[in-house]
Amino acid sequence: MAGLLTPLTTWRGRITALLLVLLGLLPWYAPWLDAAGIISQKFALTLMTRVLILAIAAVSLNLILGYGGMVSFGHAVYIGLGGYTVGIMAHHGVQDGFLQFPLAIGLSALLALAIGALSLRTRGVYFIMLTLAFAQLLYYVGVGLEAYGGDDGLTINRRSDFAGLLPTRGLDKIVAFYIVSFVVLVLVLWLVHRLVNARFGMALRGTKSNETRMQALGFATFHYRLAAFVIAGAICGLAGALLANHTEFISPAMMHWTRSGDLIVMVVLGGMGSLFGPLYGAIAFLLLEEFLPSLLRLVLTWLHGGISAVLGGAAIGTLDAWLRLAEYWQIALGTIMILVVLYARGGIDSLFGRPRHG
Amino acid sequence: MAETMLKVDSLVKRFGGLVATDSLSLDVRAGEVHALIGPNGAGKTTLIAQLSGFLQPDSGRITFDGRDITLLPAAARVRLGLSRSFQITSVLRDFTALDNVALAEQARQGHSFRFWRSARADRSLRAPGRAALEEVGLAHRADDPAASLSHGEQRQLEVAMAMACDPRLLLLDEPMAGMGPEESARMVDLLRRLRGRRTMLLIEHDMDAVFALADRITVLVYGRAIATGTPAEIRANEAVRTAYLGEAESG
Amino acid sequence: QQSIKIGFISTYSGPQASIGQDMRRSVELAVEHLGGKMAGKPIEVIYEDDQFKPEVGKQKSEKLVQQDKVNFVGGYIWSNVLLASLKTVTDDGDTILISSNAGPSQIAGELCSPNYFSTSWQNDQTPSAMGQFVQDKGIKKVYLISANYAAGKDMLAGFKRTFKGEIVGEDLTKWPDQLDFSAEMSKIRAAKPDAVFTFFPGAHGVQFLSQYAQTGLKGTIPLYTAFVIDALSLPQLKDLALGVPGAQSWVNDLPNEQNKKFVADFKKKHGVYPSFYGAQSYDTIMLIASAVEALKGDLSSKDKLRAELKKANFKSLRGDFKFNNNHFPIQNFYIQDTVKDADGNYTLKTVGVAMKDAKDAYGDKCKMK
Amino acid sequence: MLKVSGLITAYGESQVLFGMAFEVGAGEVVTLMGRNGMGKTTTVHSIMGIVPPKAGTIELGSRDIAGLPSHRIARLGLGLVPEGRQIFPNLTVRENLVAAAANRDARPSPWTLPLVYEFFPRLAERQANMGNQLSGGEQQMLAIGRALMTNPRLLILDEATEGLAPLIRQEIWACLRRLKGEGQAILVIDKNVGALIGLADRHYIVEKGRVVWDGTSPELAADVELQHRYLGV
Amino acid sequence: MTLLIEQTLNGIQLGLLMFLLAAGLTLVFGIMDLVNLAHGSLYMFGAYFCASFTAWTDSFVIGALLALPAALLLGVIVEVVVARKLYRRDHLDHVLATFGLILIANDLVRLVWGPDGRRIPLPAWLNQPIYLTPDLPYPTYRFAVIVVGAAVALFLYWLVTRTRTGMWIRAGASNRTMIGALGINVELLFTLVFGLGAVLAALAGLMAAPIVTVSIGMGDNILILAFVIIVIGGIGSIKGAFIAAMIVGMIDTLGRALLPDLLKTFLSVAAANTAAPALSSMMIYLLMAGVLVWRSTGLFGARG
Ligand SMILES: Nc1ncnc2c1ncn2[C@@H]1O[C@H](COP(=O)(O)OP(=O)(O)OP(=O)(O)O)[C@@H](O)[C@H]1O
Ligand SMILES: Nc1ncnc2c1ncn2[C@@H]1O[C@H](COP(=O)(O)OP(=O)(O)OP(=O)(O)O)[C@@H](O)[C@H]1O
Ligand SMILES: [Mg+2]
Ligand SMILES: [Mg+2]
Repeated sequence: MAGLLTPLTTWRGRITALLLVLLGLLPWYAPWLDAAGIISQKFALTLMTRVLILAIAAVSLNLILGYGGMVSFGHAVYIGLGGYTVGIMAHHGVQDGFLQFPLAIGLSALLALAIGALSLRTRGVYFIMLTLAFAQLLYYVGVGLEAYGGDDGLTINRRSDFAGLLPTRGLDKIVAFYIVSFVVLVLVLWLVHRLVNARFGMALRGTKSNETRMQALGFATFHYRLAAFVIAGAICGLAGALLANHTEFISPAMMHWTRSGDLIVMVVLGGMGSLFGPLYGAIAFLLLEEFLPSLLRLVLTWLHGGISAVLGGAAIGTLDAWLRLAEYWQIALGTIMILVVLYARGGIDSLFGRPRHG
Repeated sequence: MAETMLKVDSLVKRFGGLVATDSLSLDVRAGEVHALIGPNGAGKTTLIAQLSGFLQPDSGRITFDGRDITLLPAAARVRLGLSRSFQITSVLRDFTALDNVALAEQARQGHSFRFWRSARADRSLRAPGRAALEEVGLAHRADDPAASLSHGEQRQLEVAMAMACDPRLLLLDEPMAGMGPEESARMVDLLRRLRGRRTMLLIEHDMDAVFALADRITVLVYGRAIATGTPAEIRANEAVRTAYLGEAESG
Repeated sequence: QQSIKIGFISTYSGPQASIGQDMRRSVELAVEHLGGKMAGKPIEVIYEDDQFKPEVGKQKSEKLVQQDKVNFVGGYIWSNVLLASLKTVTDDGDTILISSNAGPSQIAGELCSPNYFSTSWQNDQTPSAMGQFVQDKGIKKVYLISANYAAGKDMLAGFKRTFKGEIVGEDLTKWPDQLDFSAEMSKIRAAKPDAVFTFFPGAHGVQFLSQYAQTGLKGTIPLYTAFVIDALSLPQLKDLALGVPGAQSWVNDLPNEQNKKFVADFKKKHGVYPSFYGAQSYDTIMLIASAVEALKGDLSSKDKLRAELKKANFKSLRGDFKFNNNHFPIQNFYIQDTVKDADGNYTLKTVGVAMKDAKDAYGDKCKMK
Repeated sequence: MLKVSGLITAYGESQVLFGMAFEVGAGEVVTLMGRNGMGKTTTVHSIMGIVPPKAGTIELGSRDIAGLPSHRIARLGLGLVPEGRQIFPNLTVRENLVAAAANRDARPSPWTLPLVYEFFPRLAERQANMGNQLSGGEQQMLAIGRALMTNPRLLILDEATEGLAPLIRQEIWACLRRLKGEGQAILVIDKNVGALIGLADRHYIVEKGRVVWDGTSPELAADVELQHRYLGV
Repeated sequence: MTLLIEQTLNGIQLGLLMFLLAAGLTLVFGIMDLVNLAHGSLYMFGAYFCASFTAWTDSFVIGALLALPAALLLGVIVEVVVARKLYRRDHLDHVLATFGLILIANDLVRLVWGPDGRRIPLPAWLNQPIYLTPDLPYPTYRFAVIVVGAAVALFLYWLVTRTRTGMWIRAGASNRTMIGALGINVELLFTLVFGLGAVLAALAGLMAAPIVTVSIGMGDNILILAFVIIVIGGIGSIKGAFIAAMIVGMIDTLGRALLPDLLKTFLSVAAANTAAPALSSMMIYLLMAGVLVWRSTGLFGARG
């Protein structure tokens, strides 16, 4: 694991370490949060499980987008494929996770191989749109799968079974699944870290920087790009398998282009080409989506109180009318995104200080 | 006479109506410095692009070490020992100067499907990289991002990368362009030292350098070789003077 | 003093927000009519936005159940959002879910749950009612056109269940981004049917009807609809809706007392007519109220609560109804038509009963008795 | 005409110019010389407003132009042949030239498209080619032609002969001589010291962001030691 | 036979409608090189402006004419506040920032106009069908779309390829520094071009509005379609976008018209009925994938 954390001597390293510790220990201090009335234990864990799983998907996207310069606008398709693999197997009574997961990963890798082989001939926006096109094709296949619910989706009755190791009911199930997701995330981060700093990663990043030059140096750039594309697809398929288990439900919406868009937003928001950027991005994006309205309501209540104390209550309308404004929280979310782009170049990650070059 | 390393046989490349390479034939012998000169737009860079695999010729054959490489992709040619530098600087701008040459070294060693060991900590890449920078006089900028180098320094890096591939045949497209007089002199010096160890196909408009280095010179005009010969022969060639050299420059 | 907590999930943002707004207004009105209390306990409604996305709906359901620990979750416009959320609420949470709109066949059948109730209908029923009506009119040749997604296909299946004449053509259009229906309109014209049956919810219905008129089909070939014309689309459709019948289990002019009060109060407060989405949401609250009152506010026994709910012992805006074994209503379906009211606003009017005390077709697949 | 003094410029944290100062008189040809990376291009960029200076004055005529946006500076009559060509790759040769055309001082005999084509016949032949489909030398010709098309009061050439064939290079020196004869002020950066000595009036040698020597052509020509120390020739 | 003629006309009309949608995007993305996801939002604003002005003046034509300057103003504001800081940035920064703009735009519209959609009623003279032959009526308004679409195509082509302004826009997109150093005020130029892009987006929105109705988020799905079109045509090529729009319009229409019957010739009726709509949804993506796999820079594109 050494080397995963940027040295603890920098602020950046310390913040990252703190974040990982906080995430890792959540199951143990969640009851305390619950008791303090901050957030219920179950909800905190379910919500953060989702965050962790999507962070895995974002990390995988970052491998090709941040390090390889390949902007896949169809990355959610692997979430979908991973999810459908688990869902369809479960639907036919195959619950064994040791079958489901490798198959989900393998199929995703295969799909990535096919999509990559066709798309990687193109560059820039053409590549973006081609990956989108393939994802949309799969999406419509999902919509057409009437046997598995079409676009209504399919409920998964039982989660993947890992030789009975994971609890299947109640709080234990939630806690266990959180821990599994966290461990997978850490392993994936470690894998990506090794990968991008190894020779393979240097070749990949060089290809992003200047492909022609890399060819002139003797790198068969297509192969590196394709290999990265397949690895990313496989990891994302794993995230899909986890997500299907988490939501116990699959539907084509998992691979809709807007989901691919969300993944891109997470990566860019967090910081592309930085190991932990996508994690920050996923946390920020998903938690903002969840808590921004409540936060706004708090702020509005506070503002209303303050202003009405000064101007008199009647002048500014009822608190209720003000609180309705919180329904328009996406204005705030949009504004935050724009501010991050304009003033935090390099995403959230850059707020903690830029890493040394590379 | 030394054996032929690179053989070009009636190569043709058209861009629309323009024939950029016009049934060109050319030999480069092992160990020689072969200069390619000619007016702007004569098709020198286009030839290099075809030799190195970045452009497909319309017809003709390229043989390297007796092997037909006409259809081989660019990267594969480098692995056979044929590498190029670019006239229009092409470096990895977000990498440091050292990373740039270390990547060249990595490519030379092969083995880039290594997924685990850190490449930046790999001495077998860094040390030869530093040496390459040293050679072109860029060691003091090893840890600066390539984008922040001045134009001339980027030109030096450009050449360093081509050399770090350790090719048997080096295709140099105006290596001296953009370098100051002192740096140019240093480069001439370097190339002179490499002479004999490496075969070189050198494109250059700096005639002092060409006449100082070349064993043989081919003159290209409108995609055709109008003359090939020793520096003395070329200097004396009337057609070459009117098409390309003009009156001798001072300085 | 403990409050009765109700979570209400609907779409409050994006293109479909007008439905959510209508539902929310109706819930607020119901709470108002109850004086803000059930069995003396204050009512607390927590509204959550599903953003028209299944995963978000599911996450919000989790929040309501796990974080807010609500007693009931109501709402749900969309089948896929409901299906995604179902287990979280009814199994994991052991909480009561009352759908105010969506009614996918899976939940009426094999996925039925003691914790699940519906104050709306099962998806097939409304088009079946329309199919019956068209059949009864003696129409022979019908062209079907609908949106290509699960509910859209259900609609056509439902129609075909009761309509026995000839289907001369059937189109499922790209969903949700079809720009233009001219290719389909040309096919309809060429097929020369006696009537067209269509299903397009929301903005797409408006789009379909206006193109139907622009191409000159309106007035030539009669059009029958499900979920195209309602109080939400009427202000946009206006005269386009005249002469285009639809089917529904609730129409704003149903002649019972509670409905008159609901419609009048709603109109007074918001200046527009409520839609069936609103009426079903109102019923959701009233159903809850009936059970809570019967238990005197003591919700500790889930079994008792379910038993009380099952009785449907409340004054529905549709008049009284009973629950089928799968907890879907057994109710009438009406045919509605568009008229102008006294103020010149367009509104809907009941013109006939298509089916009486209709039961959905999936009850036998449900293991509950 | 152009008077630069005390110029200080930095890229982010790293300072490159340390009090750069020089002058170009009306109708004068002046050079900046020095080894790679000494700050010649940065000086030009500061003058053009591309990299605004941190301190110092740049007077054009009697006006301080330091800190103005670059299009305003260009309109005051500065024409630039930038280092590394910088032609527009997605415009044809003809469009590259036409887009730049201007005659802000209403000169009686301005550079026009036909004149540029006459000067560089090669460009006329390639006029429908996209900028990125030109050979390096052709691009360089285009960059020079483009600057001429703006009919500047002061022409700035930053390594304008890089990659040009000897014959063309000679023609360019001849052209500059002719322009000088017509009273055009020119600032040149180039590595062909010999040619520059024949052409320019005065020279400045730049070392680490400041001027370390200045003098006339004969003075420079005479001082072999100086040439060797700073220019490596 | 009449059916085929009619469907061909439908295809042309749909193609031109799609070209209108793509036109502004070709300018802003294809030529200025700014990925503006909020293009769809400007399209939506155009439609809402037009709906309000039409309701206010009781005339669709006047409403439309008023909506265009309003859109210009909006475009200029967006450019000055956000877009101008993005030109020198990565495409992905554009994506994130303009995605933020979409979120803001949708909620802003809901705040101002409420969640209900609008329908723009056409004046009577545009609303009736014209009879091309006694049994072939065709909506008059569709002809208006065809005329406006063709006019926009010609105008853009002229502006971009024939004028100096067009050259500056293209030059500025590839090298802002250098175009500034030639004495051109890129900042102002780009503000105006962005404004023009907004006007084109709004024009598309208000032209489409009577056909597709006005609603929140109406621009979001269209956006993908518009990108598909300019990518098939080749980025930066107006000719390409126009031809791609026509091809897509044609294939989409004819596909929807003929596919079910075609499939029935070798599939069972039931299978054909399920396969046809699925296939027709995929059609444009299949087309795009096919084109790009065959030619990696679209039909007429030069750069990636
Ligand atoms: N964009 C940049 N960012 C950071 N540093 C830069 C940048 N551009 C140039 N420099 C640095 O500024 C110094 C001066 O560069 P400049 O380009 O002015 O040199 P020059 O004298 O023109 O050299 P050359 O003859 O090589 O063109 C160099 O050390 C270079 O590394
Ligand atoms: N992609 C292309 N499309 C069309 N014409 C091209 C293309 N690439 C090069 N050309 C033309 O081919 C000719 C040969 O170009 P090339 O770059 O080989 O010349 P060169 O001999 O290297 O010249 P220089 O000394 O100026 O670098 C030029 O006239 C150029 O305009
Ligand atoms: Mg060349
Ligand atoms: Mg320089």
